[in-house]
Amino acid sequence: MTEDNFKMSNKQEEEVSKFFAPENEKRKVETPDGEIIEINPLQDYFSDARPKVHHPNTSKVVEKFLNWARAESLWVLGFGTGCGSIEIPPLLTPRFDAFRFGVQMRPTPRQSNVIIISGYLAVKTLKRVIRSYEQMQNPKYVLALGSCTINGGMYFDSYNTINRLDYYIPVDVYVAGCMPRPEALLSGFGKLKELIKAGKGEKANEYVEKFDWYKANQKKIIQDWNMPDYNW
Amino acid sequence: MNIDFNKLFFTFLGLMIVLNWGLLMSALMRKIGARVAKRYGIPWFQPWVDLVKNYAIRSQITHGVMFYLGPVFRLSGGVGLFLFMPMVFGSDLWTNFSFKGDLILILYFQFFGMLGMALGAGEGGQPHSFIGISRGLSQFTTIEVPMTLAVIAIAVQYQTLSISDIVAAQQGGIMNWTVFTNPFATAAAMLSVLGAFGHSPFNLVKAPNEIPIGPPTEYHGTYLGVLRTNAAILHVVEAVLFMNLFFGGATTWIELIVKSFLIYFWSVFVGMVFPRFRIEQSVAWFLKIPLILGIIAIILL
Amino acid sequence: MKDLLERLNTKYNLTDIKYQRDNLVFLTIGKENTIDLVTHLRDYEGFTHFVLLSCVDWIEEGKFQLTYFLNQPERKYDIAIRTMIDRDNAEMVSAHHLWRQITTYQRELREMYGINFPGSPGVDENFILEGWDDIPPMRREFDTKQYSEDTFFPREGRKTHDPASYMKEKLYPTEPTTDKVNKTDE
Amino acid sequence: MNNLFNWEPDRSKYPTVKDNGELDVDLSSHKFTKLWVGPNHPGITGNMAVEITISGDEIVQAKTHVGYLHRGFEKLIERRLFIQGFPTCIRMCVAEPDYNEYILSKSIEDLSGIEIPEMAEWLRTLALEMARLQSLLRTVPGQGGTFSLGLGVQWGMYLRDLISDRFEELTGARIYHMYILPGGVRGLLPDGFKARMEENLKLIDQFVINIKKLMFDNVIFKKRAIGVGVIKKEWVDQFGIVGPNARAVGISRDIRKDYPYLKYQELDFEPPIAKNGDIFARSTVRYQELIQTVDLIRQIMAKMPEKGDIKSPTPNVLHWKIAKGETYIRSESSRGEYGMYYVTDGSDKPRRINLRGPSYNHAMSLLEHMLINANISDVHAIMVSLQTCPPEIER
Repeated sequence: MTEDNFKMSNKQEEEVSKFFAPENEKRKVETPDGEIIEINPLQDYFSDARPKVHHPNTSKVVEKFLNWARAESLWVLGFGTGCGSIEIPPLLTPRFDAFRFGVQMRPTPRQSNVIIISGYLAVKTLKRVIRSYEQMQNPKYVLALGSCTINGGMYFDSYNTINRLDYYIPVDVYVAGCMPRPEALLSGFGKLKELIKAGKGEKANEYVEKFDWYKANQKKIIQDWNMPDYNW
Repeated sequence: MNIDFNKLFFTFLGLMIVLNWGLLMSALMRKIGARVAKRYGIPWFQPWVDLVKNYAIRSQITHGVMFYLGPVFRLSGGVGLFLFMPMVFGSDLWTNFSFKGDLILILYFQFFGMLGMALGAGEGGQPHSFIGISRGLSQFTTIEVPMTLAVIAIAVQYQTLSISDIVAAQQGGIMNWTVFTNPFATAAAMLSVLGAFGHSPFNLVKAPNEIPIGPPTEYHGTYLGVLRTNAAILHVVEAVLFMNLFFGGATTWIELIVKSFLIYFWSVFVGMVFPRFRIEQSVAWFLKIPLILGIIAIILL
Repeated sequence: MKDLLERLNTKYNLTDIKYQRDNLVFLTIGKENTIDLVTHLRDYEGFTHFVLLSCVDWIEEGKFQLTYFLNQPERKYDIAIRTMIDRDNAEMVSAHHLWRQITTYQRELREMYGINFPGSPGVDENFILEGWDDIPPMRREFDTKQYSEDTFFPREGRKTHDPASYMKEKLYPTEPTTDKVNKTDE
Repeated sequence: MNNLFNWEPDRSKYPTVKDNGELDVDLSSHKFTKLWVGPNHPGITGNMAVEITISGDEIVQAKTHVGYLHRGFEKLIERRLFIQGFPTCIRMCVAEPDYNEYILSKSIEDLSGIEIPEMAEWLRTLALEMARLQSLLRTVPGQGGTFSLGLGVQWGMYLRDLISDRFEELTGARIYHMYILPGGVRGLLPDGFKARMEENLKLIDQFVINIKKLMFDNVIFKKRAIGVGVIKKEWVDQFGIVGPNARAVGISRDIRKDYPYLKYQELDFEPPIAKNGDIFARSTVRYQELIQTVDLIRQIMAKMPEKGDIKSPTPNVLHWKIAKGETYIRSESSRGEYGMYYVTDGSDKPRRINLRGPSYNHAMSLLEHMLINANISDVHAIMVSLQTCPPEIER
C-alpha cells in the first residue's frame, strides 16, 4: 500500500471537504503566540473553530428515550481535581457501589459525559479542567462537589483557588459539604438523572451560547493562555 | 447469480442473536466480577443502555479519513469472522457462509480487525493509542503462533480445513471431543485464548491505569458504539470458534450459549486473580508454555 | 549535643543559641558561613539527613530568615541553622550540591519568596504557580484576601442583620429605624 | 567528596549524551515520544503529572509537575488565629488528615508549654493509628491495583469504609475528623466502640490472609514487582528518603521508635524491615505494617484507661497570643516523617508554618531519578510504591 493510492489531488481534496464539512477547509489562523499559520483541519490538530449548538432531536418521543439512556449510563471522567477525589474510590467499591446506578468511570474525556469537579480548583488545574471539559462530547454534564466550588468554601481568601465554578464552566448539580459524603454524591447523581430525564441537561449548549462570557472569565484568571480558544 | 434470501435472513438473525448474547454475556461477566468483589454490580441491561447512549452522542470530531475507517474495519473483522463461522451444527440455516477451507479464512479475519484498528487509532494522534497498538500487534502475533500450531494439529488430525467437518468428527459422545483426543493442542489453544480475549494478565493493549485505554482513547460516540458492538460479536464468535474446534460444537442455540459462556468465563476467571504482564513478559510467556504445548501436539501426531 | 556545640563554637561564630528540646537546637550564623557549616556538619558530624529548608519573612526588620534543618540519625540530634538575608535583592548561595532535594526547596523559595539561588538547577522554572505576575505570594506584604477578591468572582455572602434592629423593623415597621446594619459576610 | 555521590543515572545506553552534558533528545527525529502521565490520568496518585520522554518502552527523561492542588495553606494559616488554623490545616493531606491535626496541635502546645492529659494522649495515639490503618488498607492492595489486580482494592476499600465508620462514631466526621485540637482531643470513646472496633479488626485479620494469597504469593505479581524500581542504600541520605521506603532498603528509621511521642514508648512493636529496596520489598514492608497496626490498635485499646480528662485548659482561643519562638514537630505517618516547622512572633497568629511532607522528596527528586531507564508500564507502580501524596508537596 503506497501513500499515493490514497492521495487525492489538492483540488479534489478541497471539493470533498467543502462538500462534507465547510469548517474543515484550509485556512489561515493566528496561534496563541501571535504567529500566523495555514492549517488543514483534516490533518492538523489545531482548531480555532467555535463550538456549535447541537439541538435535541426534533421528535419528542425519541429524545425522551435517548435522554433516558443518557441518564442511565453516566460515564464519569476519572479526573480527581481536588480533595473530594478521596471519596470517589468508596463510591465504586462494595459499600456504596455506584455501578448499580449506571455510573461508570472512563479514563478519557472523549468518552465521558460527566466531569466531577471534586472540590477546590487551583488555577493551574482549572486550565486542564477547561480543556478536558471542552474535549468531552455534547451532551455533557458537570457535577460540582463541595462548598469550595460554590463560593470558595474555606479557601475563600486563597490566591490560587477559584471561588465560583459557574463563572468558568456551566454546572448542572452542586453537592454541598466539606467533604460531601458518598451518599450525598449518589443523591447528586440521582438529581442529575432527574434533570437529564426532564430534558434539562442542556448545559453544554448553554456553554456555547454564552461562549464569549465564559472565555472572558477564563482568560481573566489564567495568565498564560497558550492554547487555542476552543479545543473541541 | 442467485442470492439465497432465506440464508441471508437467517444469517442476519444469527448476527442479532450473537450481538445480544454478547452484550448480555459481558454484563453477566461484570456482575460475576462484582460479586467476587462483594459488590452488587451493574444492572443486566447496562451494555444496551451504554450502546444507545454512545450512538446518541450528538457531536463528533474527526482526525481524518482513516480515523473514520478504523471502527469500520474493526466491525468488518468481527462480522466477517461471524459470516464464515458455522454456528449450530447440523442446521443448514445457522451455518452461515462456511465452506471448505474456512479455517484459514477465519485465522485471517482474526487479524484483520486489529490491523484496521491500528491504522485508525494511529491517525488519532494520541500517544497512548499507538503505544497500545504496538503492544497489541506484537502480542497478537505471538498469540497466533501457538494458536496456529494447535489449529494445524487439529487440521492434520481430522484431515480437513472445514470447521463443519471438524465439528462433525467430534460428534457422538463427549469422549470424541478434541479436548480428549488431542489434549495438548487444546491446552495450547486455551492458553492463547486468554490473550485473544484481552483480559488480565494479557490486557496490556488497553491497560487501564498504564496507558488508558490504549487504541480507542480518541474514539467516542458512534465510533465507540461501533467498537463496542464489534466487541460483543467478536467475543461470542471467538468463543464459538474454540467451541467448534475443541469442545464438540453445538447442536442447539442453548448448547452454544452455555459453551461459549464457559469458554469466555475461563478468561475472566483467570483475569480476576492475576495481575497484568509487561509486554515483553507476555511475549516471552506465549513463546514458552503454549508454544511448547503446540509443538508437542504437532509431534505427537 | 552540648559538646558538639562547643566544638562548633571554636570554628564558627554562632549566636542566638536556643534549646527548644533536649535534641533540637536553633542557632544563628552569618550568611557567608552558612553553607560552610552545613557542609561541615554533613561531612564530619554525621548530619546526613536533610530535613527541611524554610524561610520566615521578618518584614519589620527587612530580613528573610532561612532555616536549614539537619538531622543526625545515629545520635538523634536536630540542628536548625538560621541565617538572615536582606529582603531587597534577596540572594543566597545555593546548596544543591549537598543534597538532591535542596533543588526542590530552592525552586519553591524562589517562587514563593523571590529569593534567588544562582546556579541551582531549574530554579527559575515554574514550580507550583503558572504564569504568576504579582509579587511572590508568600511575602508578608502580599494580601491574599484582597487578591482573591479582585481576581476571582466572589459570591456575595448571605445578608446578616443585627438581630435587635432587624426584629424591631419587622415587628414595628412604622417606627423609623435608626441603626440598620446591613453588611455582607465574608 | 562529590564523587561519592552517585547521582547521575546509568546513561551508557541510548540516548547519547552531548558534550555539554545535555541529553541528545530530539523530538523531531521521531525516535522519542513525549508523554504526559497525568494530571488527567486514572493511574496517577492524586492530581499531579509526570512528563516523560520515551524511547520505545523505555523512559529517558522524567520530570514531575506539581501545583495542581496548591491552595496556599501556609499563607492562609498565617492570617488565621491559632484555633482557626486547626480546621484549616487538616486539609493539607487528605489521605491521613489526623497527622496534620496532631503536628499542628503539638506545635502550639510545645510553644505555649501546655501539657495534655494522659487520656488525651491515648486517644490521640488511637486516632493516629486508625488513620495509618485506613491509609494502609488503601495502599497495600493499591500496589496490586497498579498491576490491574483490582480485586484486592475492592476488598480493602470496604474495610477502609468500616474504619471510617469508627472514626465517625469517635469524631462525627468521615474524612476530616477535626478531633485532635490544641490542648487535647474533642471527645471520649463512645459506648461499645471497642467491641465494634474488634469486630472490624477481625475482618481485617481475614483480609490480611486473603491479600497474601492474592498478591504476595502470586507469580505474576512477583514477576512484575521484584527487581523493579530499586532504591539503593546510599540514596536514602542523598535524597532524604524516609519511612517505609527507607525501611525497605534495610535502614531502620521510624520516628515512633527514634523520637518517641505520645504513648508509643509504652507499646510493644518493632518496625518491619526489608532488604532489597524494590517494589516488592516496599509493599512487603507496608503489608507487615498493616499487620502491626492492627496489633497496635489492639494494644492501645487494652492499655488505655476507661475514663479521664481529655482536655487541658487553654487560654481564651479568641485572644490567644504565643510568645516569640520556633519549633519543629515530627511524627511518623504511613509515608514517613511528617513534620511541621512552626514560628510564632508574639501576636495572635502564627508567623510561619511549613509542612515537611515525605512526598516532597519522594515524588520530586527521587521519582524523577528512579523513572529513568524504567519501563513505561512501571511508572504508575513506582509512583504508588513510593506512596506519593501530591497535596503535601504543594500544600
